[in-house]
Amino acid sequence: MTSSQKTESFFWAKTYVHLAAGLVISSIFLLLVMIFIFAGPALFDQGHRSIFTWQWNPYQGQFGILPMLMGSMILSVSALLLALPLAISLCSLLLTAPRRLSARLIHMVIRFMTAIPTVVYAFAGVLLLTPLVRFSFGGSGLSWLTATFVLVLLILPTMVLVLNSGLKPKLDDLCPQGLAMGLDRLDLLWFFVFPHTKKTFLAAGLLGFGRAVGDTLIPLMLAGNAPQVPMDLGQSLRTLSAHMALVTANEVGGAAYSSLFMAGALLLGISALVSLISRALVTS
Amino acid sequence: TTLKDFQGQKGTVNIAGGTAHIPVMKAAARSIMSAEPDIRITVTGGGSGVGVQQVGEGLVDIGNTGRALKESEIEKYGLQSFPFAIDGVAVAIHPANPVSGLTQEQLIKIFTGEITRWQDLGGPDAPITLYVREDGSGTRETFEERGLNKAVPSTNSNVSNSNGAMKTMIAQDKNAIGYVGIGHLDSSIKALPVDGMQPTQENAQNGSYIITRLLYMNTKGEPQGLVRLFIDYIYSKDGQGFIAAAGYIPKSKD
Amino acid sequence: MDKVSVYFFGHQVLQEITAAFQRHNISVLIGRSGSGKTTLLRTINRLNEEFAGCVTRGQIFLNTGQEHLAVYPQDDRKNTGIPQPAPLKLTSLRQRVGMLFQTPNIFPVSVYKNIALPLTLVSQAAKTEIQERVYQALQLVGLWAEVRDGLHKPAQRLSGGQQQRLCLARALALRPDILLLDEPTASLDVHASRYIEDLLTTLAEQYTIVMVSHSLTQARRVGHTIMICSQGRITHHLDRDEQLSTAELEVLV
Amino acid sequence: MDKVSVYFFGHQVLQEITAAFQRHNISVLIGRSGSGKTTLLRTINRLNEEFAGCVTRGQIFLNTGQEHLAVYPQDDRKNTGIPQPAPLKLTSLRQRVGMLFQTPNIFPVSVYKNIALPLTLVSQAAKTEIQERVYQALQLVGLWAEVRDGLHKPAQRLSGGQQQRLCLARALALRPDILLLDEPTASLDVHASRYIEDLLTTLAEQYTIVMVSHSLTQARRVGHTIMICSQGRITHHLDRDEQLSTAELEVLV
Amino acid sequence: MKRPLIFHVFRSSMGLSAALVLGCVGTLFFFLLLKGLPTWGTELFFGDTAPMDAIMGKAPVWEGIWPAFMGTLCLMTVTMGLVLLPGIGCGIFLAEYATPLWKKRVNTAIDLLAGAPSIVMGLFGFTLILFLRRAFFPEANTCLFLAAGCLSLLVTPVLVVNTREALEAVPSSIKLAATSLGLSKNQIIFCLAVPMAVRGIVSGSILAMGRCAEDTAVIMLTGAVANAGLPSSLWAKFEALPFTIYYTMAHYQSQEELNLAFGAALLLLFLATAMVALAKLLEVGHKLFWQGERPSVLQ
Ligand SMILES: Nc1ncnc2c1ncn2[C@@H]1O[C@H](COP(=O)(O)OP(=O)(O)OP(=O)(O)O)[C@@H](O)[C@H]1O
Ligand SMILES: Nc1ncnc2c1ncn2[C@@H]1O[C@H](COP(=O)(O)OP(=O)(O)OP(=O)(O)O)[C@@H](O)[C@H]1O
Ligand SMILES: [Mg+2]
Ligand SMILES: [Mg+2]
Ligand SMILES: O=P([O-])([O-])[O-]
Repeated sequence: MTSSQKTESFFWAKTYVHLAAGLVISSIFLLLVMIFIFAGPALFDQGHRSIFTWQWNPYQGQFGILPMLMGSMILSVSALLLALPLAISLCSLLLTAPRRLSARLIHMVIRFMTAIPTVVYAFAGVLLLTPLVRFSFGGSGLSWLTATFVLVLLILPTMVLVLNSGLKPKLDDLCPQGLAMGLDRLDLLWFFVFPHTKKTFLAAGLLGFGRAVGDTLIPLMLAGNAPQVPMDLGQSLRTLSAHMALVTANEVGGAAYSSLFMAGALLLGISALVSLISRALVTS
Repeated sequence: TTLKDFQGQKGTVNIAGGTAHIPVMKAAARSIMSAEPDIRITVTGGGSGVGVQQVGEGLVDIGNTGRALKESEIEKYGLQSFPFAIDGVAVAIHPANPVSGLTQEQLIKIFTGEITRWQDLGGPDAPITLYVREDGSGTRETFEERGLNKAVPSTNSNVSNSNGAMKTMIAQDKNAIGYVGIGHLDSSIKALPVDGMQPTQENAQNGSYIITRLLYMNTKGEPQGLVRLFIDYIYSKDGQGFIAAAGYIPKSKD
Repeated sequence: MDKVSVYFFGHQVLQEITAAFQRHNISVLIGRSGSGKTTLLRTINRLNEEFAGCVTRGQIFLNTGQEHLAVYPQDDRKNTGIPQPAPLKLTSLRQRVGMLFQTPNIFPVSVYKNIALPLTLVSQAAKTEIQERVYQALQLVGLWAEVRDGLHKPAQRLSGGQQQRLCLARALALRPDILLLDEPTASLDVHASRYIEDLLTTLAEQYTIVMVSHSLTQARRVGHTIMICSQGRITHHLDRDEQLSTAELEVLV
Repeated sequence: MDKVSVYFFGHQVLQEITAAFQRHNISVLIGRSGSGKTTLLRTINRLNEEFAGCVTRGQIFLNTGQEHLAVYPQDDRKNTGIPQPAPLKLTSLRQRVGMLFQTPNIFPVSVYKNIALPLTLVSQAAKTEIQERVYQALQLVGLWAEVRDGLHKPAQRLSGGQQQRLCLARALALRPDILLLDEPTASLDVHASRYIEDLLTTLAEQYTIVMVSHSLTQARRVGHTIMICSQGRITHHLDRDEQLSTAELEVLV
Repeated sequence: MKRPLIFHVFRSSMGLSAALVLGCVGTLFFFLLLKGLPTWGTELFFGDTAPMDAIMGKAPVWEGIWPAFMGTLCLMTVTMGLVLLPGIGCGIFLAEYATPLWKKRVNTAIDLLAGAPSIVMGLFGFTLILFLRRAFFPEANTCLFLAAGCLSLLVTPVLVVNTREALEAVPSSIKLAATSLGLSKNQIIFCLAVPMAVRGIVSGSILAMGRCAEDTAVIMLTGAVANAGLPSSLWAKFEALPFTIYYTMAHYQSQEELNLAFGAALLLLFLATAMVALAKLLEVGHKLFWQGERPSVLQ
């Protein structure tokens, strides 16, 4: 093989890499453009003004998706509020007892949890959790509460892993010296690591929120899907994602159909915002 | 039409839509595909709305609806309807619930959220949980049109997206009230007479039970080839057997 | 120190080392890389246990002047009937044994807090007393003049040499009995090393110091005793009066 | 080397250094940390350019005996009309100038491939010739006896000293004209350093060697010329016959 | 020992939350195992069709999850076929060729894509097909290929990020050493860096496959149906395990049908777990091989 031949083969390799990048970028671009083009009519068409209202009742010509937006927000926020402290204390356990069997077991379980498909969570939730919630709180069992619980399980492993990878290097840095002074790992974590890793917490939180807001099957199968703003944890709610799964059942082009795209665009907007903020946080 | 007519045929028929139709469609597909392995028939649900939308857009060959097509839908897509069975929509509650009948007025008040407790209806001291079907469902449209006289149900109701899901939820929830196609009734739920009308297929057929609807297959334009054969097969003797087995009353082709 | 062996993942790193470090003396460990010097230091404050796959055998006793204490809990299986001193609690052991690492390892807080925070956590001292002890420690290591204006600035802004001294001050503020120093001058230039060496010579009057060094000349300058490690054993043990020239030491190593 | 200045992010690290390194000589650079020794070495094979924010001014010429070559492309703006030698292509420059880093920097492949892989990629040599050259290089650095049985085992299993010599062998296999060594013995113990020092003295007969050292005694032992760097300048330039004692050097540094 | 009360509360909450999570996941797992395992058998997979006939595709399977299983496998294969080359290529581009500006742009785009909910991706596929039908190909329909295409968009970030990280983990000192030997940039990338990163890339691909296997929302809108038999072509509708679970849950009429969902859920769980375990194993092997480290298999 001569030198020029070698350069030639690398030329192709290099071209391939650039083509691949181009392909990926253009498909992302296409995706964004298409969603927003189809959401456009919903935004600008006078006839579809009612999309940003609080009533969803297609038979009455009411196509408000604000209850779904609310539903998405309160469901993800409540899941997050529950998951974050759990994630922090689980992660602390992993970090402070790194060689204890229990910690290893938990680490393994967390890994395993990342592999559980959301549809399996939802399936088991319907069969296990709904009767329990119905029994203790009354109602249908399909509610804000039920969906929140299962969502917590869904987003927990990601959050723990993000926290772990963010906090571990910092703790490891402090460990030998800190331990040599007679402090234990939790002291180090609490007094020296936590005060300096607000960004890691925020990043983990945002990531969890993003996953919670985007998930479809769990709210669809567990939240009851009533297009209302729930007044208590036992009531049913509908998220944007579940709304999208339910409303594909409409003729193409109608107001309900464009509300579908509006919901898609909103979801995409929320998740874009979340990922941009967390990116800005991580890089700054 | 019999299975013989499918001999030597090959190709695909895609079917989607109303969930009440699924048992019939599956049974027909199964019998055809077992006889002729070269034919593929795919069946899925989604609800009547999906049926209209997908057949209209040409994504499936047959779109099922549990309600008559709207004028606008026929116009927009040029659809053709083939009603093949009669089904009633029955109000259903948990079998342990002692309530044994409702008036239509009560029914409307329940679903619009005016009556919220079972004791107002002579039942136990418990709140009522409402279950409805998703928008676009034929069952829902029939029920609201005939059963509720077009009253708008409360937004507070849980939404299930198939007849099966509805049945499961009611069977599990002591305080539930909802509605399913009569074909889906079994011992796990209790059907309630409305204004004294007993929800049975016979009454639906003879008109003494008024919350009824037809089950339709819809095609875009005149059906051709394999699709035509399939529709004819549903109307055939075999097809009528499947319809009856699913709990509906077969309706002959007019 | 009595027949101390350390294993990492079954590989024996220290081979039944028996040695005594004199009180108020500087003992310098020298030896080739990987001979187990750092590991030996870490047996004294049981820091090896924080690493995966480590097993320690043997016993170490501390003589603080008033007390006679065992570092490792008694091994019940080998109970010989001879009364052994009560073992120390892990955290209080580590408070009595200060350790300085090869690379300065400051906490990402202010200069003041670097010393004060561990002090608050491990001692019952009142706030004013803590402040007192922080200032004392800083003066002792000669850092006071340099940081007095920046006491509440992040400690990361200090230079390498200053950080190393800050770590020393932090260890001293806890009033340990023993100081373990692992190559305290390895990352410093000639002038900074000299300063630390002089400091150590002063400190030796109050503390028992065990240090690791790679520099033979340094070992000769500061060590009261020089111990030469090789493959997990202490092969030679030289007191100040029998010390050899650098070249002779080199041969031994 | 002619008025070479290097800037990192606008900060001038080398200040118009002008120097000559004699052929077949060992020139040793000493100086305090951060004085720019490593940077100076890297100007010779233009490796500074691989770092972000680096700007280099000035020109370096190589005299290989047969040719007179410019390291940096001619600066058009300052074209003085004086004919300058043609600049070298970047990759072939680097093939002519071998560099050894402070820490051994082996590829995570087998011992054999560590040397053979770069050789295949940069030369047109046939397979047998490559094998030949790998063996030669290993023999030259005295590694042959130690690795002959493990030629195809991962190179990470070698000890630090062996890895350092493997890197040297890898550089030598490419037959460079100049060898740049950045503290080649910093991470090695006394014996391994000695071996490398002897090796360098032998190699000096064929190669032009520029090395950085932190050890003044080492500089005195192997250097034909000693240059003292301080704050981006070469402040002193001592030939072997005018060399000073270690203590005097220490003062200068 | 002065520590605020909240510190002590936190200390005791750690064990509690661990117990809670372990309890939940344990219950879920054993519930599925308990209900799912007894259903396993030829009956579950093939219904009343003869297994051999079903496997050979001679006879359609009705009450079994075999077609759904095959559908999921096909979906994974096609998706990986579509996404592997562009995804890995884009990862290499990001790690090695992109200028800082492009790096920032592309990373942002990848982040956006990673955040996009899968239902939105499904909607995209659905709209795309409607658009194609109207504008170019009247015959286009939702199908295996479309679902695979949308899924590949969904998993692209996983692949790109893993490739990028595997390459960035190649120590810069090694690249510098290679540079000093006179190797060109392309030579360093393709002869040194990529081979070093290959296991990281492979484990990223396996994780991506796991995501393909589990996603429901995308395929729901792009061609998965309840009854289709074995996947017949790229352009036909298909069955898939996650959709089967969802669909059965919504439509089951009898305990037998629900058992189908249990069996499918368990199978899917095993499949996804196997993917993660495999990726972890490769990662460990990778570290052992290249860095000589000894990471804990459990972590
Ligand atoms: N945490 C650990 N896990 C596994 N092996 C270890 C660990 N720490 C040390 N070792 C092994 O123990 C041996 C002695 O290591 P140690 O750090 O005590 O050497 P040292 O004398 O301090 O060397 P140096 O002069 O390079 O610091 C080495 O072979 C090392 O590989
Ligand atoms: N890649 C870089 N980017 C920015 N600044 C650099 C870079 N490399 C070196 N410098 C700066 O250039 C100066 C000289 O560094 P250099 O590495 O040449 O020092 P040195 O003499 O080799 O020191 P040492 O003995 O510690 O190796 C230092 O102040 C350093 O901060
Ligand atoms: Mg050491
Ligand atoms: Mg340097
Ligand atoms: O039959 P439906 O699913 O449309 O009610």
